[in-house]
Amino acid sequence: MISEQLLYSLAGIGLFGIGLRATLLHHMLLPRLLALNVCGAGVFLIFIAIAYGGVEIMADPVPHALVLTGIVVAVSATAMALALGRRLEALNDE
Amino acid sequence: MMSGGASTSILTIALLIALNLLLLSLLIGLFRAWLGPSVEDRFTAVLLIGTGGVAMLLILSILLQITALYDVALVLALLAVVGTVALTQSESNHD
Amino acid sequence: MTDTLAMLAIFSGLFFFFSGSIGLLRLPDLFSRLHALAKADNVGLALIALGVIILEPALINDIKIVIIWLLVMAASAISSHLVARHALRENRNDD
Amino acid sequence: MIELLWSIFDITLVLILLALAWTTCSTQDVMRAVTLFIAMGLLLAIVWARLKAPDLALAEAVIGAGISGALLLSAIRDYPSTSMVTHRSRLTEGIINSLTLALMILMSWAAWHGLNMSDGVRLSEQVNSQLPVSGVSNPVTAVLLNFRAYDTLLELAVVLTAVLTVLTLNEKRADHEASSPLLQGMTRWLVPLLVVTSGYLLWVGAHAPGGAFQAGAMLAAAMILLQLAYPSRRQAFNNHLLKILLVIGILTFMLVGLWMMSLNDDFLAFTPAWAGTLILIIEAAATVSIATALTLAYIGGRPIGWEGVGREDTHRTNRSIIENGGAE
Repeated sequence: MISEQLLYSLAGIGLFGIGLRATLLHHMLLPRLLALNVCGAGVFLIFIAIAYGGVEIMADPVPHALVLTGIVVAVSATAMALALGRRLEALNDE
Repeated sequence: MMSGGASTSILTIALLIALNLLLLSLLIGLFRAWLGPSVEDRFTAVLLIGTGGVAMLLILSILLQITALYDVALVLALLAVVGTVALTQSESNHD
Repeated sequence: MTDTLAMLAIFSGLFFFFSGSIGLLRLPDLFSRLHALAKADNVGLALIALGVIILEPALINDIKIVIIWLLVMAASAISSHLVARHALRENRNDD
Repeated sequence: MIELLWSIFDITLVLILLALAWTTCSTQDVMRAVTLFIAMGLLLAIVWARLKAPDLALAEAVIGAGISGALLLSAIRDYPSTSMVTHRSRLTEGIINSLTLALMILMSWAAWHGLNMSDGVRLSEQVNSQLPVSGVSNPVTAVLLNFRAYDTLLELAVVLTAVLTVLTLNEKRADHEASSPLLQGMTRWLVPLLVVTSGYLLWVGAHAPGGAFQAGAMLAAAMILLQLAYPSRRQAFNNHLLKILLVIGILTFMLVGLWMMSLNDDFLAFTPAWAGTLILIIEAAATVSIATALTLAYIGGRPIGWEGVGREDTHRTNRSIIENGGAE
C-alpha cells in the first residue's frame, strides 16, 4: 500500500518538475500554459496518491474534494490566461 | 470482494493480465502520437486512448468494485467526439 | 463457466485492440490507420464490454455498458469521418 | 501474483504519463503539444480511477476530454505563429534545470519520510463519523457542500472572477465556418443526451460520485459542442438571462448561508434535517453557473450586445484608459 502511495507521489513530483522546468524555459504563452497545467496535474497527483489507501480500503475523501475544486479552478485560470494573452496580442498588433 | 474463493482469484489475475495488455496496446498506439507526422495522425492516437480508456475503466470497475467507474466510462464515451470536433473546426479557418 | 466465457470474450477483444494499435503504428497512411482504429473501436470494445456484462450482476450497469458501447461506435464513426475529411481538405489547400 | 500484476500496471501507467508530460513540455510544435496534452488528460482520468477517486475521474473525463481540449484548440487560432522556439541562454537553462532537479529531490525526500512516518490517521474517519448528519451519503459531496462549504463558495467566486476577467478583456472570437451536415446531425441527438447526463450527474452526486462540478462541466461541454456545430446560432442566448445564470450559483449559496445563519448562528451551518434538500438546491444553481461560466470562458469574451456599448466605443475606452495610465 505504501509502495503505491510512494510510486504515484513520485510520479506527481516528476510531473511537477517537468512542468515547472518547461514553464520557466518557454517564452510563448500557450506552451507555458500547457506546462503550468502539467505542473498542476503533478500537484493533484501527489494529493490523490497520499489519499489512496489500498485496493480494499476507501480512499480519503477530503483531498478528493480539494483536487476536484482544483481541476475546475485550473481550467478557468487557463481560460483567463488565454484571454489575457489574446488581449495582449490584439494591443501589440495595433 | 474479489479475493474470496480460488476461482475469483484466478479471475482477478486474468483481469489484471487483460488490463496490463490493454495498457500495452495503448502504449503501442501512442507511438503514433509521438511519430506523427501530421496533426490528424497524432489525433488517431488520442482516439485510441479514448476507446482504450473506456475499456480500461470497464475492467477497473470490476477489479476495484467501484460501479461509479461505469459513469466515468459513459462520460468519456459521450465526450470522445467533442475533442475531435474542436480539432477539425478550429483549424479549418486557420489559414 | 461464466467466468471462462467472460475471459474468452475479453481476451478476444484484446486481440482486436492489439491489431488496432499495431495497425495504427505500421500502416502507411492516415486513412488506412483510421481503418485499423475502427477494429479496436467497434469489435474490440464490443467483446470487452460483453465480457464485463457477463461478470457484472446488476442489470442497470449492464444497460449502461450497452449504452457506452453504442455511443463509442457512433463516436468512432463520426470522429473518423471528421478527421479524414479534415485531412483531405488540408491537403487540397496545400496543392 | 496479484500484487505483482498491479505493480506492473502502476509502473507502466506512471511511465506513460511521465513520457507524455515530457513530450508535451519539450516539443517544438504547439499543435503537437496540445494533442499530447489532451492524451495526457485522458490518461489522468484512468489514473484517478486506479487510485479510487471516481469523482475526480468523472471531472477529469469531462474537463480533459470535453472542455480544455476545445479551449486550447480554439486558442491556437489566436496565435499567428505555431512554432515555439526557446531562446534562453545556456547558463539560464542550466540554472533552471539544476534548481528544478534540486526541488524534485527535496520533494521526493519529503514524500518518502512523510509516508513512512505517517501514523495512518486520516480525515476520512472524521468525515465518515459525520456523514449521517451531512444530508448526503457521498463523502466527497459532503466535504464540498457541507463540511467545507466555505471553500466551495469561494471557489465559485474564483471561477466567477476568472470569467469576469475574460469578459472584461475581449469580444468573443470570430465564428468558425459552417460545419459538416453529419456533425450537425450528430449534435442534434448528442446534445440532449449530454444535458440528460448532466442532470443525472447532479442528482446522483448525493449518494455516488458526481455533483455540481461534473454536471456543470458536462452542460458546458454540451454548449461548446452546440457552438462548434452551429457557429451562426451563437446569439441564441439572451444576454440578460446569461448574466443572471452566471451569478445564480453564488447568490443561492450565499442566501442559503445567510438563512442558515439566522437559524443556527453560523454562516452555512445547515440544519441536518434540511441539509439534503439545501445541498441539492445549491448544487443545481451552482451547476447552471459553472456551465455558463465555462461556456463564456470558451467563447473567449463578451457575446454580441453584452453591454449597451458598441464594439468601437469599448475599444476606444480601453485604449484611452491604457494611454492615460501610461501618461500618469
